[in-house]
Amino acid sequence: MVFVWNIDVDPVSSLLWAIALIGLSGLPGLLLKRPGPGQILSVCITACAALWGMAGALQILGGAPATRYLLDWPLPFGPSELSVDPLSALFLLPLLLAALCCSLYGLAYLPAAGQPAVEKRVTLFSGLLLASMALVLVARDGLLLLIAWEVMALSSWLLLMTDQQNLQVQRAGTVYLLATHTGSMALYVFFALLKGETGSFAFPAAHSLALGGTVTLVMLVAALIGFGAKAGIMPLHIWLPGAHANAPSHVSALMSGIMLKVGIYGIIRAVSFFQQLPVWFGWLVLLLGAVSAITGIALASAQRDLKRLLACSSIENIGIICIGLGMALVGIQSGDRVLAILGLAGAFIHIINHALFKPLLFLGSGAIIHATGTRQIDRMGGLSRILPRTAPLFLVGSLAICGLPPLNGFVGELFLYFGAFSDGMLADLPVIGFVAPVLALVGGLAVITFVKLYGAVFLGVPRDPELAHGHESPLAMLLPMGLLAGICLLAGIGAPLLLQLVAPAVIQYAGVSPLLFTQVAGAVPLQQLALLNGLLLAVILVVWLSWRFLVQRAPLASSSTWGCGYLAPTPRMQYTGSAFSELITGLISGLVGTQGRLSGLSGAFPASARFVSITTERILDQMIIPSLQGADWCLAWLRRMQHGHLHLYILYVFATLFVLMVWSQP
Amino acid sequence: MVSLADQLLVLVMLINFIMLGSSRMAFVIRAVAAQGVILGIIPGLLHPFSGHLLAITVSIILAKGVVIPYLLNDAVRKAQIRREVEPFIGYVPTLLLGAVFTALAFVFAQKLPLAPEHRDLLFVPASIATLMTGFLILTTRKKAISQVIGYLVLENGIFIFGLLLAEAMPFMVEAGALLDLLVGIFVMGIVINHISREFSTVDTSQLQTLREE
Amino acid sequence: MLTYLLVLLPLLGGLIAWLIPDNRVRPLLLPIIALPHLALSLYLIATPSIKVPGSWLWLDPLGKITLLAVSALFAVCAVYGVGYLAYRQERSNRVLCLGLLVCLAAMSLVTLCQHLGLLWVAVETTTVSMAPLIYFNRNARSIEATWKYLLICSVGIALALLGLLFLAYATHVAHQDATLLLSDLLEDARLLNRDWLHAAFIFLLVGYGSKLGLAPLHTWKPDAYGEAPGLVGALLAGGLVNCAFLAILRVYQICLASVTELLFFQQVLVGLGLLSMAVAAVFMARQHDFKRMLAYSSVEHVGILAVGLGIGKGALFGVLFHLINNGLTKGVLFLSSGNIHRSYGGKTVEVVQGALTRLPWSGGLFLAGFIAITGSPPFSPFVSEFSIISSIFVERQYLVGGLFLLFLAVIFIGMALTVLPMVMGRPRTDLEPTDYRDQLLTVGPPLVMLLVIVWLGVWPPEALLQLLKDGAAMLEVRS
Amino acid sequence: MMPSTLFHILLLLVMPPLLLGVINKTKAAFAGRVGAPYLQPYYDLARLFRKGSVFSSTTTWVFRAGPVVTLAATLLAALLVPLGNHPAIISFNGDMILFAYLFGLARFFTTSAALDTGSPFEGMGAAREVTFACLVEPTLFFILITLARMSKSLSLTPMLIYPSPAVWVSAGASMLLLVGALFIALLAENCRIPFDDPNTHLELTMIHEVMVLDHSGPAFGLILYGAALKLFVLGAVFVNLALPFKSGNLLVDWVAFVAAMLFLAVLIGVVESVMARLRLIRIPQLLVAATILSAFAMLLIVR
Repeated sequence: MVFVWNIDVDPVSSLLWAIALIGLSGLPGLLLKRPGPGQILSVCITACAALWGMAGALQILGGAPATRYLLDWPLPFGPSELSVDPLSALFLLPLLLAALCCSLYGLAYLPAAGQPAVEKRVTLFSGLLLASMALVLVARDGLLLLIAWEVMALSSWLLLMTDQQNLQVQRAGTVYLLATHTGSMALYVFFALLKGETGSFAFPAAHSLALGGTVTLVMLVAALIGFGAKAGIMPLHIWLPGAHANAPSHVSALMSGIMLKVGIYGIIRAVSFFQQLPVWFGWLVLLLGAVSAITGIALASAQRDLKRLLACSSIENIGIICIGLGMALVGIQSGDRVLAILGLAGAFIHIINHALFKPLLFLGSGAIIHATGTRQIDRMGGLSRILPRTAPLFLVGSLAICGLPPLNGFVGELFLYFGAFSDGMLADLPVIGFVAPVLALVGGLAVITFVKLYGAVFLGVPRDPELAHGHESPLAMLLPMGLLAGICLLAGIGAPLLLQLVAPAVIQYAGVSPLLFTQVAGAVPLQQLALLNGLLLAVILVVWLSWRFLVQRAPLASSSTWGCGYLAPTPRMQYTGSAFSELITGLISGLVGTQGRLSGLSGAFPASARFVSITTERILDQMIIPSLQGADWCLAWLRRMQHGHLHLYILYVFATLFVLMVWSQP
Repeated sequence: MVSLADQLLVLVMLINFIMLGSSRMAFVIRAVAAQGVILGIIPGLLHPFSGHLLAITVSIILAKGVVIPYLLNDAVRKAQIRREVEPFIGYVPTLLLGAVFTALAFVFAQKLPLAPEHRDLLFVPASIATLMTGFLILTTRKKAISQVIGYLVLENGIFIFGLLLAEAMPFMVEAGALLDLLVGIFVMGIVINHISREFSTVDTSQLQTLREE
Repeated sequence: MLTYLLVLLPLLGGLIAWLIPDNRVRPLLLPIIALPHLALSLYLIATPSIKVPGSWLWLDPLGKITLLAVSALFAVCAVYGVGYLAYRQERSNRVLCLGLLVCLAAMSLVTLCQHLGLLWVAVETTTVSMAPLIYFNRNARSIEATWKYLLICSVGIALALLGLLFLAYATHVAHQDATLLLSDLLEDARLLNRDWLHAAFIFLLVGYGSKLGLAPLHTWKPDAYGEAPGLVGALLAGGLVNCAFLAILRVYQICLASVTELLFFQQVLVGLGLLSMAVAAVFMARQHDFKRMLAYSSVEHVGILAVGLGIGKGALFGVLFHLINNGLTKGVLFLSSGNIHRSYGGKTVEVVQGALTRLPWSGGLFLAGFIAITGSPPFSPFVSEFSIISSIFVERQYLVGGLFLLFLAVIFIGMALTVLPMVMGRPRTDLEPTDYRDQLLTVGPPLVMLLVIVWLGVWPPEALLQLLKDGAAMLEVRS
Repeated sequence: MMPSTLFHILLLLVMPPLLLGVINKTKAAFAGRVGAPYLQPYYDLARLFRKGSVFSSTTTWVFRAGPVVTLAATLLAALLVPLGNHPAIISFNGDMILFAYLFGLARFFTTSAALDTGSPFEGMGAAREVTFACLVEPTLFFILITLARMSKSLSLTPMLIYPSPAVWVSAGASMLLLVGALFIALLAENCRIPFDDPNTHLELTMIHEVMVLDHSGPAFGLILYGAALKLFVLGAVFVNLALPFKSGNLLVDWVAFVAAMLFLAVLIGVVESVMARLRLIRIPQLLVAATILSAFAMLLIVR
C-alpha cells in the first residue's frame, strides 16, 4: 500500500501500523508447517500491536493532531483516505483491548494441540476480523469502508463456521451470512447515493451535506437498515442470538463486544454528514432503542442457552446505546445542547462499558463450556466449586451489566437518567422523561436475568452429576478475564476517568464548547459517585467484620440445606433457571413464548413421563418465517416457466421478437 | 427475368403450403430440396453473370438441393424414423395458420419502406411468409427431424430476403453461412441419430426430463 | 501476420488432435496450444494495433478485452482439461479436443472481426462447435440438452442473420452501397433508414441475445450448463457469453452512431437485463442442482451486463470489467463444481454434502467462487458490480437501482441456501465416494484463477484499467 | 447542626425495629390479643446476634455475603433520604438514581444467597422477589420524575422536603395518585400483606420469608434488621410525601417525623389486619396498576 507520509510517526500512523500488524498476524502460522508456534507468534504480535495502537488512540483522545493518509490505489473509485478522529479513537480503544484479551484467551481456548485443523484458520481470520473492524473505523471514504465492512462480515462468518460440521452452527451461520449481506445492500444504496450527490465516495465534512428531502430520507433509512442490521437493532436482530451463541466464545466476545459497536459507529458517522436531520429521525432512533432494550432483555430472561442469553442481552445494551444516541439527536435537532451532551456521553460511556463487561461474560461462558462441555443452563449448578476463580470474575461481569453500583455499568445509565430527568424536569412536553421508567424496567429485568444466570450456573449444587467433575481454566484464559474485570471495577469506582475518555468525542460530535461540556457533564455527580462507591465498599467491610466478630463468638455448625421438613432432597429438585424466569416469561409472553410438551402421562399407572419446553421467539417464528414461506410458494409457481417443451421455448423467442416489434412502434 | 423470379417465388410459397400439409416425411424432405434448388436459381435471374454469382448458385444448389436432403434422408434411414410427420395440431389448422401468416406477410410487406426497385416484387412477402412457415413447422411438429426441416425453411426465408442484396454479402460470408448451415444440419443429423438410439424415438415431446420441478 | 495466427494456431491444433490416436496423449495438446495462444494474445493486446481502413480483421480495444478474457480462461481450462480427462479415460476425447480447439479458433475470430457478416459466421461456428462438447457424457439427458441448445441457438442466430440483412438493406435503401463493414456503418449510420435500422437492431438483439442467454431466450442454458462437463460449462459461461456480448457491443456501437436509435436500444437492454435478473432470482431459490444453479447465475450476470450497458456512461467501465471478472469467476465455479461432481457422482444437494470435509480444496474453491460471484470484496466482481450499481444511482435511475439490488439480494439468498449445505456439514455416509481425489492438475488451475480475481479486485494493473477505459470510451456518446 | 445530625443517624440506626413492633402490636390489637411488647424486635435481634450459626454444606461465600451486602446497601441508601424536614446526611444531584440502584444491588445479593442454598423453596422465593421488584421499578421512577418536575430539582432532599400543605392544595390530585402508588410500592417492596405475609412462609406467600429460610444466627439478625431498615427508609419517603407537616423549628419537626412514622406503622398494621393476601396471579396486576397511577400523576402535572 502506498502511504503518503507527511510527518514521522504520529498517533494515526502508529494506529495504522498496529492495524496492519494485527491483520497479518495470522500469516506466519500459515507458512509454518507445525501448528502452535504460529498461534503463539500471532498472539505476541497482536498484543504488542494492540498496546502500541492503544497508545496512539489515547494520544488522539488527548488532543493530538489527526493527520490524514491517502491510500492511492488503482481501483476506479479514486484514492481512499484514512484518518482517526476522537470518535474513531473512542471505538478503537476497546477494540484493541478486546484484541489483546481475546487473542490471549484463544491461545488456551482453541489450543493448536487440540484442533490442529482449525487453529490456523481461526488465528488468521480473527486477525483479519480485528483489522477489518479497525479499518472500518479509520476509513474516511465509502469504498474503503464498504470493503472493510464486507471483509469484516466474511471473516466473522468464517470464524463462526469454525465448527462447520455441526448442523446448528451451519444454520446459524447461514442466517448470519444472509442477514449481513442483505444489510450491505442497503449500504450500497447509501454510498451510491452519496456518490451521486457529492460526486465522490469521500466522506463529506461533518454537517456539510444539504440534500433534498427524499434523498435524505432514503439515505438515512438505508444507513439505519445497513448499519443497524449489523448492530442488531430490534427488528433486524434475527441473526444475532444464533450467531453469537454458536461461535467460539472468544469470537462471540469480539462479535458481541466490538462488532455490534462498529454498526453503531456506522450510524453515528453516517448521521454526522447531514447538515439538517429530519426531526423524526432522532425520535425513531430513540424508539427503536427503547424497543430493543426492553424486548432484548425480555428475550434474554427466557433463554436456557448460556450464550444465547448473553447474546440477547447484547440487543438490550445496543438498545440502551441507541436510547442515548436518539436522545442526543433529538437534542441536537431541537437545539437542546444539554440533552445532546448527556445523551452522547451516556451512549459513548455505555459503548465502552459494554465492550468491557460483555467480552468478560462471553469469555467466562467460554470457561464454563470449557469445563462442562454444555451450554444448557438447566444442567449446570454449583460450578463455583469447580471454577473458583472464574466464578467471582463472572459475578463482577453480571453486576456490571445490571448497571449496579459500584461497577461501571451504572455510570453510563446515570447520564441517560440525567438526560431523562432534566428533560422531565424542564421540558414542557417531557416525552424523553419516559426514558427513565423504561430504563428502570430494563434494569429490573436485567437483575432477573443475571441473578438467574449466575445463580443457576454457579450456585447451588450440580443438577447434572456428570458436570460435577470439570476443571478450572488455565491461566491464559483467566488472565484476560481478570484484566477486564479489574477494568470494570476501576471504571466503576473511578467514574470520572470514563468521562475524560469520552469528552473529546462528545465535544467534537455535539459541536459544543469544552466549557459548556464541563458545565453540563460536571453537573453529573461523578466525584460524589466515586466517593459513595468507596463508602459503600467501606460499609460492606465494616458490616462484614462485625458479622465475622459475632459469628466467631458463637458455635458454628454445618448441615444440609433445610428442606422444610423434606428429608431427601436431590439436586434435581433445585429451582432451575427456566423455573426461575417462568414467572416473568408468563408476563411478557407476547414477545417470547415457551412451548411446553408433557409426554406420555396416561393410564392408571403412568410410566415415567418427561416434560420438554422450548423457548420460541415470536418475531422470527410468527412474522419472518411465514412471509418467507409465502414468497417461496409464489416462486415455485413461477418456476413452471421452465417446463422442458422445446416448441414453446422457440415460441418464447418469437414472442420476444413480436413484443419488441410492437413496443417499438410509436 | 425479374417477373420469372416472381413466379418462382410463388412456387416457393406453394411449397411452403405443401410442407405444412403433407404427412409423408420423405415427401417433405423432397419439397425442401426443391425449394432449395429454386432459391439457388433465382440469383441467376436477378443479377448479371459473374464468377461470384456462379459460385453462389452452384454452391447453393449443391448444399440445399443435394447434400442437406441426403443428410436428412440418411438420418431418417439410420434412425428408422416412422414415415409420418406427427404434428401437435392437425394439418388443416396448420394450413389455415400458414394461409393467415402468408396473407399477413403480404399486408406487412406493403407497409415496409422498400427501395423503389423492390416495391412491386414478391421477395419481401415471400421471405416473411417462408420465415413464418418455418416457425410454424418448428413449433407444431413433434419429430426432431421435422424441426430440422423447419429450421431449413426458416433459413430459406432469410435467404430470400438476402437475394435482394446479394452484392452486400461478399462471397466469403455467403460461403461461411452456407458452410455453417451445412455443418449445423450435419450435427443435427448426428444428434437425431443419437436421440433415436437413446429414446428409441425422435419424438421431441419425449425430451422433457430437463425441467424445473 | 500474427493476427491470423491467433485463429490458425488452434485450427492447426484441432487438426493434430484429430490425428493423434492415443487417448492419453491427446489432452496434452490442449495446453500446448492454449499457452502459446495466451502468450500471443497478450502480446497482441500489449502492442498498439494500427487500424487499416477497410480491413476486416483487427483488434480494437473491445476486441482486446474479449480476447483477453477468452484466451486466459481457455488457457486455464486447457491445463485443467489434462487432469480432468485423465479421469475420463473410459471414453474417447477426440471430438472433445477437436471441438475445444475449433471453438477457441472461432472465439478468437469473433474478437478480431470488424465485418459483421464475418462476425456472424464466427459466432455461428462457436455455436456449432460447442454442440458435441455438451454431449460429451453420452447419455439421454446430455443429448436432450444438446438438442435444445443447438436448435434454440441456431434459430436465434438465424434471426440475427436476418437482422444483418435488414442492416444491409437499410444502407441499400439509403442509396449507399450496401455494406456490413463496421467502420463504414459507423461513418454513415446517421444517414441510414430509420425503420430498417430499427428492425435490424431488434432482430440482432434477439438473435445474439438468445446466444447470450438473456431471459426469456435463456431456456437452453440450464440444460446445457447442467449436462455439459464442468470444463465445457466454464467455456460456455466464460467464453461464448463473452463472444455473444461482443457481438451485442458491435450493434450497440452502431446504435451509438445512429443517435436516434440509442435510447430505445438502451431501454430494451435495461428491460431485458432486469427481466433476466428476475428470472435468475426466481429459479435460484430452491435449486437442487448446483450446475443448473450456476447456469441461472450466468443468466443473472448477463442481465447485469445488459443493464449496465443500457445505463451507459459511468457503468460502461464496470460492464467491460465485469465481462472479464464474470468469465474468470465462472471458470472457478464450474471447474471446482466439476471436481465435486466427479467425487460425489452426483450434482444435487441431496447427494453432495460436506464438500469441505471430503474435498477441502475443491470445496473451498467453490465456496470462495460463490462469495466472489455474489460480489463481495476482495474479489474483483465486487469492483465491477459496485461501479455499475453506483453509476445506476449516479444516473438517478432509482427504480432500476432498487430492483437491481432487490434481485441481487434474492439471488444471494437462493444461491447461499444451495451452496452452503453443499460445502458444509458432514458427507453422507451411505454413499460411496468415487475414486476422484483432489490433485494439482484439477485444483491448481481454478486456484490460479481465484488468485487472479483477488489480484484484480485489490490492485488491478494499470495497463488493464487503461484498456478498459479505452473500451469504455468507444461506447460513450460523443456529442 | 451537629447534634441534629447525630440524632438523625441515631434515629436511622435505632428506630427501624420499633416500626415492626408497632405493626405487630396493632395487628394483635385487631386480633384482640395483647401481643408482644413494642420492643420485641430488639430482643429478637439481640438473641439472634448471640446465637451460633448453621451453614448448609452446599453454600459458598455468596451465601454469607448476601445479608452483609444487603444491609450495607440499605444503610447507604438510608443516608440519602431526608427525615421529615431534615436534609439527608449525603445529598447531591442524582442521588435518587443511586438510591434506587442500591436497592437493586441489595436484591441481587439477597436472591443470589437464596439460590446458593440450592433449595427449591428459596429459589421460588427469589424468583418472585426479583419479578415483583422489577415491576415496582417503573412506579418508583415515575414518582421520582414527577417529584423532580414539581420541585425542579434532581436530588432527594429538595424533592422530598418540597411537598407541603400548599402543594397538596395546588396539585392535590397528582399528589394523591403519587401517595397511592407509593404506598403500594412500599408494601410490595417490604413484602407486607397484601403481597406477602411476613409471619408465614407457606408456599403461596413464599417471597421474602422463604428466601431467608436457611440463614441463621447473626446473619438472620442482619437480614431482619435490614428489612426493618428498608421499611424505615421507604416509610420516610412516604411520610415526607403524605404527611408534609413542617414547622421551621428543629425539635418540633423531629417529633412530627417520629409521630408520622409511628402512624405509618399503625396504618400498615391496620391494612394487614383488614386485608387478605392477594392471589399470586393478581399481584402483577396490582403492581402495574400502581405504575399507571404514577404515570397519571406525571401526566397531571405536565398538563
